[in-house]
Amino acid sequence: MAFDVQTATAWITASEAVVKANEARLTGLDAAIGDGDHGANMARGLAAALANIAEKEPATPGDVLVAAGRGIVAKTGGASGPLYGTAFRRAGKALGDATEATAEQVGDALEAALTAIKELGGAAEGDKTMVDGLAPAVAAFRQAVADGGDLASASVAAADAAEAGLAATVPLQARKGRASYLGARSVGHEDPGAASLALILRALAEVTA
Amino acid sequence: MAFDVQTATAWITASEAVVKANEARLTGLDAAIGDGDHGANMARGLAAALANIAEKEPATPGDVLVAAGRGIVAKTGGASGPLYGTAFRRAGKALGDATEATAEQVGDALEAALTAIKELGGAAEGDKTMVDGLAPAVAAFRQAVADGGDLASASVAAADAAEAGLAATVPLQARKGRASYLGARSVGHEDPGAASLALILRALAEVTA
Amino acid sequence: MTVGIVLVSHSPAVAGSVADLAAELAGPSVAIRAAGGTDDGRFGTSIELISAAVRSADSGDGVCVIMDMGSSVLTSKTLVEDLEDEADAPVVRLADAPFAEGAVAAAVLASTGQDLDAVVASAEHAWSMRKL
Amino acid sequence: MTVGIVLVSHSPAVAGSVADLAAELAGPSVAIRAAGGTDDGRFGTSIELISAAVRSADSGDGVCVIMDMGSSVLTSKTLVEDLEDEADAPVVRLADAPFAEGAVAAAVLASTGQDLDAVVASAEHAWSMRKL
Ligand SMILES: Nc1ncnc2c1ncn2[C@@H]1O[C@H](COP(=O)(O)OP(=O)(O)O)[C@@H](O)[C@H]1O
Ligand SMILES: Nc1ncnc2c1ncn2[C@@H]1O[C@H](COP(=O)(O)OP(=O)(O)O)[C@@H](O)[C@H]1O
Ligand SMILES: [Mg+2]
Ligand SMILES: [Mg+2]
Ligand SMILES: [Mg+2]
Ligand SMILES: [Mg+2]
Repeated sequence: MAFDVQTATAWITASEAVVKANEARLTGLDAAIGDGDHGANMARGLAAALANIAEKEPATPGDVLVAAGRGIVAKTGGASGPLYGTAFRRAGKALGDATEATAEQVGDALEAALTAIKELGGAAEGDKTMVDGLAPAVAAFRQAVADGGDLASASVAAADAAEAGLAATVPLQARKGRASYLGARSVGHEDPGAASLALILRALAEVTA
Repeated sequence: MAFDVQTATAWITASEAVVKANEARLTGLDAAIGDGDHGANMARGLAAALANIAEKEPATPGDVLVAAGRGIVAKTGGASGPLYGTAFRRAGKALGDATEATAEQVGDALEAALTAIKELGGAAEGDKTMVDGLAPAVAAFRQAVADGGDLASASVAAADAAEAGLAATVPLQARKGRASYLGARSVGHEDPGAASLALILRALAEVTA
Repeated sequence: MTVGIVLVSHSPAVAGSVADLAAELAGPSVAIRAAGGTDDGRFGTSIELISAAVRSADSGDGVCVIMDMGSSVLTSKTLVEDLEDEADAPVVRLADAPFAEGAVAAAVLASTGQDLDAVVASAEHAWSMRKL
Repeated sequence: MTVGIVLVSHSPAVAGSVADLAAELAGPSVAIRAAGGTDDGRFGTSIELISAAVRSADSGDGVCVIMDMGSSVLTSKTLVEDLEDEADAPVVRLADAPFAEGAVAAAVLASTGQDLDAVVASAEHAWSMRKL
């Protein structure tokens, strides 16, 4: 299976659904170490992503991701908005005008998303942010492709790695974003952005299965 | 003539009157290089000084100045409030429990006022503040007393020096208070606090004449 | 242990809105009080409003005062001097800090139960924060 | 020449009240616009509100944007990237500055007719201001 307009759209649709289903959990994580709005922010941003895709009727999977990113940037309201929004836009641009992106191209797009988030937010791995989910996920995706895996198996590897990355944020002390004000008190909780990232990559694994 | 309760009270009364009569001018100076409230601030503070003196019925000239200072601190509302208020309170305390302060004691009290303003506000001479009026006034007052002058002539010398100090603030660039944000644009205007200071010392010369 | 926070601004609206912003992040355990403007609601400063805010913010663990500029700073310094002469006055420390950033940092740290020294230090540390 | 100022805060009330405070000192010659909160008035940031504020503040001499923290900074950076792709976009510079102190310094300096570089520099210089 290739990553085409249908698959890309299904990914955003599934992401919106799973974030909505987990809205209260994401909000609870953010209430513990931030300001308690991550669930609402992500639900709002992904709903706007879907609305923008429906309006633009993009002709390539790259344009689907760019349209999603614009909707997310416009409506999320929190730090996750410009971060995820820029990530999706850069990922979409990395796909160029391919109508059926290969697993390798999707790997490049995920890498572009990671670079975008790091550049914009300045976070490194270990700072207890969504980067701690995405960085190992990108590495796992590319490794799976290098080992001969297809889009489906590489996406499962990425989702697994993101969930492991999320678990690994628990003992970390936040060094970026609101949670960093808490100092040592941010230790002992999952990072909300790493949690939403794991949901979104699991959605990718499901729509490519 | 000595500086007693009547003289001290007359000084604050005359200060309130002259500031009130010059309220628009002080406000205009502050509008040019600050926020345009110095006239209203000083009128309010000195009215509160008079009210507090009337309420406390102080028994010494020192206590008159302390009561005036407390009223000024409580009600002025601008930076001039804590500065003048602390200055009057320290001047009053410097007079101790003398019932008839000598010219020399009044010189010490003015010196205490200057020290208080410099300590609290951190301004030095040349920073375009009330210090540029008070510093030369204190020096002139003490010089007049050292030369054998009485309270009346020393007060005239102080008022003259304060007015010269005010004129000398025109070419200065502000380095303290709101006017300092203007940078070079504060040049070419009298400092409002130095202007009110000159009025208050002229009032001292008049009530001791 | 919860240190109280008092925000002193020339503007009633700035003090109040920054207090609300800090409270959003710090949660309800921290007493954050605004002392903005004059006692009749104009731009400026009132020593009586600051004094009332300090007494209201204190729960026995001390109060960190954060000021915006000019008269806010000078009036807060004058209040600290006045409190020195008062028996059983609350323990008050002035933080030399950027107003909004210092307020958020101090309030969040106070919510973690740190003491007055640590809360003041966190506000003052906000000068070395960079944004870009 | 008058540079415009845009204040981006997580809180609508903080952006608006700091804009009013800065305007009080800078006078009416400077366009100071607030972009606080989300487009539906919650705590947070809206790229559309910032974009509208920038366009409203610009009179052809450029706009200095001052942000409080977190999403305000990230969203403003994203807007600057977007404007790079737009023909005839206003010239926008982000100032790395303490929010309230930088806003006052930038607004007062803009009122003296200085250019965008000088206005941004004065906001950023506010990090080295001390209060006590
Ligand atoms: N500078 C940053 N770099 C990377 N990720 C960040 C950064 N700042 C915040 N985040 C991520 O965003 C999440 C919070 O998002 P959200 O609650 O929606 O925004 P806000 O913090 O503005 O309320 C955090 O859990 C973290 O994963
Ligand atoms: N740090 C300071 N040290 C000495 N004098 C100062 C200082 N700050 C302000 N002033 C004086 O106060 C005057 C302004 O007073 P006012 O307008 O009543 O207060 P505000 O500046 O708070 O509106 C200035 O003209 C200056 O003389
Ligand atoms: Mg949040
Ligand atoms: Mg938020
Ligand atoms: Mg003034
Ligand atoms: Mg004022």
